[in-house]
Amino acid sequence: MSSIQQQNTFDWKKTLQIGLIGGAVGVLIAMVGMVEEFNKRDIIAGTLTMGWTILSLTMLVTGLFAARAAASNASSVVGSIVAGTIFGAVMSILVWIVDKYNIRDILVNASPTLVKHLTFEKGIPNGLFMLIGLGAAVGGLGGVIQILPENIRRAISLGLGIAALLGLLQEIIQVSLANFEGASKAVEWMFGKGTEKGLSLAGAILVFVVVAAGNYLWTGNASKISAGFEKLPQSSRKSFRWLGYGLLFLALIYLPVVLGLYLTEVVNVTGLFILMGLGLNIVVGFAGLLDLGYVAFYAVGAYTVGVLTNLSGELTLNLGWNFWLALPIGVALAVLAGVALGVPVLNMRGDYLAIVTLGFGEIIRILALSDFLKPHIGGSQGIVNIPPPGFLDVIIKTPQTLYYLIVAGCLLALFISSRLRDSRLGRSWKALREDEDVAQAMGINLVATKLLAFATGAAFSGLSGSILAIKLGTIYPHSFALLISINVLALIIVGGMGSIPGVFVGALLLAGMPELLREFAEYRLLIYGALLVVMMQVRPEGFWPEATHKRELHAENAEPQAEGGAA
Amino acid sequence: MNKRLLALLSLLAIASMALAACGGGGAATEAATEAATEAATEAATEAPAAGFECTDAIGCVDIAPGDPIHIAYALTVSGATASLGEDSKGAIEIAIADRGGELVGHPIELTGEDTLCNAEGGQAAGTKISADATIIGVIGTNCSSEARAAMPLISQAGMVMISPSNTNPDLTDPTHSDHHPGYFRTAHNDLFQGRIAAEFAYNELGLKKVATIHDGSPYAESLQRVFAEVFAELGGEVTAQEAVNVGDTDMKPVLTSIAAGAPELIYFPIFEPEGNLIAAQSKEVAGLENVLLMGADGLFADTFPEATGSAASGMYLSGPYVDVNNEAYKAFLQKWADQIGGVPPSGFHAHAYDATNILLNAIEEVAVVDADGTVHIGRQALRDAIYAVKGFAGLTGTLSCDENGDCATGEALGVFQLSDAEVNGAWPPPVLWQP
Amino acid sequence: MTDILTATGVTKQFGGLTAVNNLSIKIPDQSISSIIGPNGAGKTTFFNCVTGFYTPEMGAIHFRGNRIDGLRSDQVTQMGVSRTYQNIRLFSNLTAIENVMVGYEPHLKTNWLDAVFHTPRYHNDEKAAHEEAIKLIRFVGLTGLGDQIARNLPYGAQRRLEIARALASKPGLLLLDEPTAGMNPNETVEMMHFIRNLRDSFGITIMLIEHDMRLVMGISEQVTVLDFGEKIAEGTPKDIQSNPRVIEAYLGRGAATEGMAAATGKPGKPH
Amino acid sequence: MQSYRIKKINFTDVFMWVVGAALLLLIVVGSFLTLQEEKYTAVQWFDLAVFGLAQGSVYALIALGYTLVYGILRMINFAHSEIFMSGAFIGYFAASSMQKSGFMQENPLLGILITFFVAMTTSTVLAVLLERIAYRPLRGAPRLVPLITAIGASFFLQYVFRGLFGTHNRAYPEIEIIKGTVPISGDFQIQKIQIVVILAAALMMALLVLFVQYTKTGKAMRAVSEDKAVAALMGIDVDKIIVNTFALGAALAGAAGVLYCFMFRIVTFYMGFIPGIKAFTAAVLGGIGNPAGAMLGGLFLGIFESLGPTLFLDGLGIPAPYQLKDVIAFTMLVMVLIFRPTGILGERLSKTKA
Repeated sequence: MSSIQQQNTFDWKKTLQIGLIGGAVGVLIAMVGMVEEFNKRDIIAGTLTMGWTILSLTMLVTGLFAARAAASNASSVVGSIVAGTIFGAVMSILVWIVDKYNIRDILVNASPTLVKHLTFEKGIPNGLFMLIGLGAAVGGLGGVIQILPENIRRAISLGLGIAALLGLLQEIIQVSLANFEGASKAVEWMFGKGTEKGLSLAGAILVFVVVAAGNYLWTGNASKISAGFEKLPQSSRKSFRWLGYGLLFLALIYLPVVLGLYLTEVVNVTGLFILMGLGLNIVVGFAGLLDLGYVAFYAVGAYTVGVLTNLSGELTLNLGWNFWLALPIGVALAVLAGVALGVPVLNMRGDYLAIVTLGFGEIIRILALSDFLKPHIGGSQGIVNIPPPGFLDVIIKTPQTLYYLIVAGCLLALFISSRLRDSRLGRSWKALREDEDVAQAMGINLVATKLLAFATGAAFSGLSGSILAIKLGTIYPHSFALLISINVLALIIVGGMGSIPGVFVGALLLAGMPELLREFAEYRLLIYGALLVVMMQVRPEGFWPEATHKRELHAENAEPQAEGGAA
Repeated sequence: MNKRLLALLSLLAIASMALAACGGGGAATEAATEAATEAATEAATEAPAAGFECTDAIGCVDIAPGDPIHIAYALTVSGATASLGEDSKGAIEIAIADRGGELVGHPIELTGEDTLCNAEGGQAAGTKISADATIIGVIGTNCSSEARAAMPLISQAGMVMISPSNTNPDLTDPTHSDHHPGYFRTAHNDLFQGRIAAEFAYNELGLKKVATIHDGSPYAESLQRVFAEVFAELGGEVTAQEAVNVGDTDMKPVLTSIAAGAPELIYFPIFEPEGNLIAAQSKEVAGLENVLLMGADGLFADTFPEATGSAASGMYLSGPYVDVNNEAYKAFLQKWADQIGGVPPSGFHAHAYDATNILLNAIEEVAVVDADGTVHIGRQALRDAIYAVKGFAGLTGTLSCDENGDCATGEALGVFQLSDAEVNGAWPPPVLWQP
Repeated sequence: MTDILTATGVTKQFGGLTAVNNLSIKIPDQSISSIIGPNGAGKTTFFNCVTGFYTPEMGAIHFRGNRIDGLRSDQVTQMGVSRTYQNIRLFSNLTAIENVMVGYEPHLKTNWLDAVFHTPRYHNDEKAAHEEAIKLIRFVGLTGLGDQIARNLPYGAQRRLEIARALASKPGLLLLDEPTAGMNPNETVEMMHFIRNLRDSFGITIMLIEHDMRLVMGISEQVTVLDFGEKIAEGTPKDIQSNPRVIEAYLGRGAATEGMAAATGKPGKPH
Repeated sequence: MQSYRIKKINFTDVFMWVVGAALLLLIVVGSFLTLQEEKYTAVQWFDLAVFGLAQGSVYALIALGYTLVYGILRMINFAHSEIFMSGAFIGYFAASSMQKSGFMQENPLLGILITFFVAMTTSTVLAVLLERIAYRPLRGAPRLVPLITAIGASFFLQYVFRGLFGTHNRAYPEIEIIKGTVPISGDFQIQKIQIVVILAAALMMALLVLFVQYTKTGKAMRAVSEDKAVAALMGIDVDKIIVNTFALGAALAGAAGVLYCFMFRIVTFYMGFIPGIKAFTAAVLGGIGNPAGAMLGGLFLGIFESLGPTLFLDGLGIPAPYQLKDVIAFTMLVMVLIFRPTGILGERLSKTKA
């Protein structure tokens, strides 16, 4: 094959390679049990399960890559179909092997159920042909999507994404909309009936069409709309902004009423992670100090409140303090712990810092668990009977009441961290992150700057832990495992290191979603791990990257803006 | 400035309109919380059918014709402790199937929450369950930490919960804050198991010196504590109460330090794989060559003797015991094999089966059926009915619930001894002693 | 004329290697002086000793009469010494303005509470830092590039931004480490004028390490030559050009590429 | 010029010295009290020390992998613990199938060697794949980026193994020839397996030293760790050397996995985590980037962990001292890093990067 020909057609070797890699990923997804497990959930009732959604998505991406490797549009589609077929073939070989030989002793998920799932319950070989055909079709679809213009492609992927998300969260949406009489009919039409889960087929198509069309039209006109907004005089723009804040505020207040008991609980869990995320964002995102033992401060906050307020009568200290008295002490001790950790690691760089902070987190957890401190902080039996606090006449115990406490905490942390970000301290942290030596040579006092980062981060975490103590009513050392640190780290990385809105995005994705999909908890860390690796390669700045401040051209705005913030 | 003022005013206007829409009066927050907290009770007491007046102190559940009787499970069905949850869940399903899936003319609906064997999971599951006012009763939880976080919510919602495997003494201790009305268990309290293990060691084996090891789990820590207290009470000596961490593999240092006290038996009511490592390495430590080993139900699994090897031979295990010659139990195992396949993966299925039957019986007992088939169940009445259970003949023996919620008597416990047969794959081991 | 910086007998060793050996230098106030020497002569090491990156084993460094060797680099900067780097070390993910504002750090008093509660001190500090940054950005000719992320700026602009950042601390002494490295002859000439303008506008003392002899000879009032960590010559550019030891140091080892003979217009070594 | 140099001593230094001194005092007092009690016999101390030595040898082997990669890439390969686990895991399948077929009983030596071979191959392949897929595209990225990738890869691998092979414990077969003890004198005796582990680890470390010192690849590795750019100019294929380094470290980790499982027998998907952290601690203790330091750090940590809780804490009357084993290990790490930031033997490449 001459090189000229090669330009016109596609690269066989590359296509084969992509198909094989895609197939291997598919096999891995099947063999770790994700297909079987995720098939318990429907995205579109009776039509498409979640397991198949994941597999199809892999096929689609395989097709996309294959199409990208090809030169012309026609060869893109052919290439993607070929790659998809190879994908299907690899999966078929797997199915065939699993069916023929019993390898369950080694690979626990190589079960007859898996074969049944992957062959559409049509048996071998009919099911295998269907599998290969599906691979070709979905791969080809990927190729077609790849050659579409950018804006259509984006509209389609957004439509598919939103439809999948709605299908996934069907139960929750249905439960929360059940409170509204009028909505129930529409809900019934949109979603599966009775015990069915997921969207109805018609509902899925509707969601897809509306979202895709909406996005297409919006991207066409967004610039006009925002330009129109820019044209408005300064003062009315400001009015709009205030109106926005006002609406947001109202939404925050009424959220628990709309969401109901369970979803409020999910929001609360997310809120605790947002609090920790905002803190760790200061340490890792702003100051660039990789802290893997962040959970320690969460533990200090929780244990302080637990020890000071509990009424169990089993510990040496039996104070039974009011929560509102214990809370500041919890935060203060967390800050102290932050400084105590900060001092020894002042001179350590990234890698050493990571291992020492990890060790610090483990030390705190082991001490909490130990028989040595059991008389004082409960050891493995934890601290029980932490009474709920009261605020005015309300006892803060139900998810709805806790919600306001957590929102207040989050708003406080949000306020503090955005104020700090835009100050001398924020600049110093970022300078530290970029180049520690030069930052010091610019006159930045490293000791103070680093300790302030640790202390502020620890304060937020301590606050989060203090709230956790009254939320659970009992605290166990097991709640403060390393995994919490990793979870918080993952969420700020996925959201965007150093980005405050990113913390919210990350927490919704990595704390809220998993809480809603608790039945798949087994795969949580697998997905986190893959997400971290992929993010670092594809989008190291996160989903909502840190914004840069325009300060020169908008110099005249800078002053009033600062004033507005103070109001 | 004028414009900003305008914006603020309009904001205020919107806020007040919203407040008015919500029924006005009081702060927004107050309205919000009230509305939400009352949602549960409201739904429960909503629109009683003609002819029935709910007089129950904490509300009634009304089931219209065709609607299901809704019960829930809160079990740890995923993760490292999944076998415990699956074990209970299977038994619940069998108990429901035994009644043809129906009760007082209504289908039984079972929904479930995964509790992950930690307090956070327990709280999330408890919240989700307590938010659903159609739920009458709950079977769960598996781990005691889950119950501590879930029970306040479930009790508050007026439901009952029967646990097949919570063993922590606090949960049924009326003086303890973790004791809530509406909580029952068919599992034996740790006080029973720790006691029989200690009695077995002191009275049956005639030992005078023992040591214990726990792994930092609340379960093991509490069990070894009871064991040590009872053993000392009986007149024996506890030479050491040591602890290891989950994930440790090197048990020799801790065993060497235990060897210094020269105990005759080591009691380690922990889990795999730390239990395997302790058993295996104990034989290699100078001074412990002939020490007796004793574990508890955490190690009562067919994988344990195989993975431990020859060191497991001769080891004692305390655990839930159901006589395999018991006809009812045989029938149960047969149903398991037919409906679920294989054998139950853990030791608390019989407890879960009994728990479900107690719940279903009580529902049947208190249900008020209208002419049109609508069923009303008083929540307090249901609780009272379960507190009043006496002499219930279950798989785990004759159960009677006391006023604190303890339904098990401790008679369904036994001490087993492993031999070379178990090391080579036989399971379960024969029971050696029963209190 | 008073001396703003005096180094006496400064010695810095790395293991067995003596990077700077018994070096004594006096820098007159508001002068422009250069340190030259072959690669590895200890020029940057000396800068590092002055700015607090290294602590010399022996000797003393005084700045405006205060002893500064052994201080941390931030303390040295607080006292009024500022520097740039041989291989540009900007805060590459911050904007140009933010880079300069970080340089203004020694003059800021805002603490944690000020920042959170936006006290008057915060407003004053921010305003001053911002104004200073805008002023310096304009001074170094980067008007309109202030909101660019530093790493996206062109090479020459990065060099000038680094100088602006160093100036933001309002130093009495500015150390420039190879300011023209990687520049073409035109840019080098521009830089020469710029450095002179800098001294005249701000009235500061400037000390530079340079390889480009045309720049060194054209701008310096005093030149110090180092070789193997030792001072081998000092004086006006004219003295230096005719000093036999200097010629030997450069030519004697065949380092013709950096030789004095090439002083007539060789661009600095490529970066 | 009679002014004095302003001293750098400040509050934080003083604080750290005080903490260090207090801990040292605690250790001395604790040890003194424990020894005075005479609760433990000489034989028991000896057993603890030998056991620590065996454990430490395994740490040292794993630590070498961290140190080699760090020496070249200045990056902590957090996923190294999973490389170790993968070797042990796949080695299990080889060993247990040989046991089932009776091969292991007939040719125990060959069986053990095959187990080693399978484990080391698995680890090597996995490490090379990891380098190719996850790390290579990140050359030149900011330092946090590869570090976070490594943490992600570690969790990903751990849970992939969990998904593939399940959560239950699997046990290596008991091999007769390495069971039992060897008498030394009197009551003193050593487990055969401990001798095997210590000797095998020593042998492999010796081979590594010879490899790095005398082979062409080894020399190239040293050159790359000194200066990548210069090494590339000298015609060394840096990418290839990096792959080789990963492979070498992984092979050692795979071998360590098998040795570890000969000692403890249980294989789980999370078994890599704790030894991984400990080995990393050992590498830092000895001075990361310095192979001799990694070995020393590993042995030191092993013995410290084994003797420490009893020696230091028992006498102080602290209940269940072994629960606090990791607290001792991490505290020691922090102390060493504070007072000797480059480890006991020092980072081999302590070029200051100012």
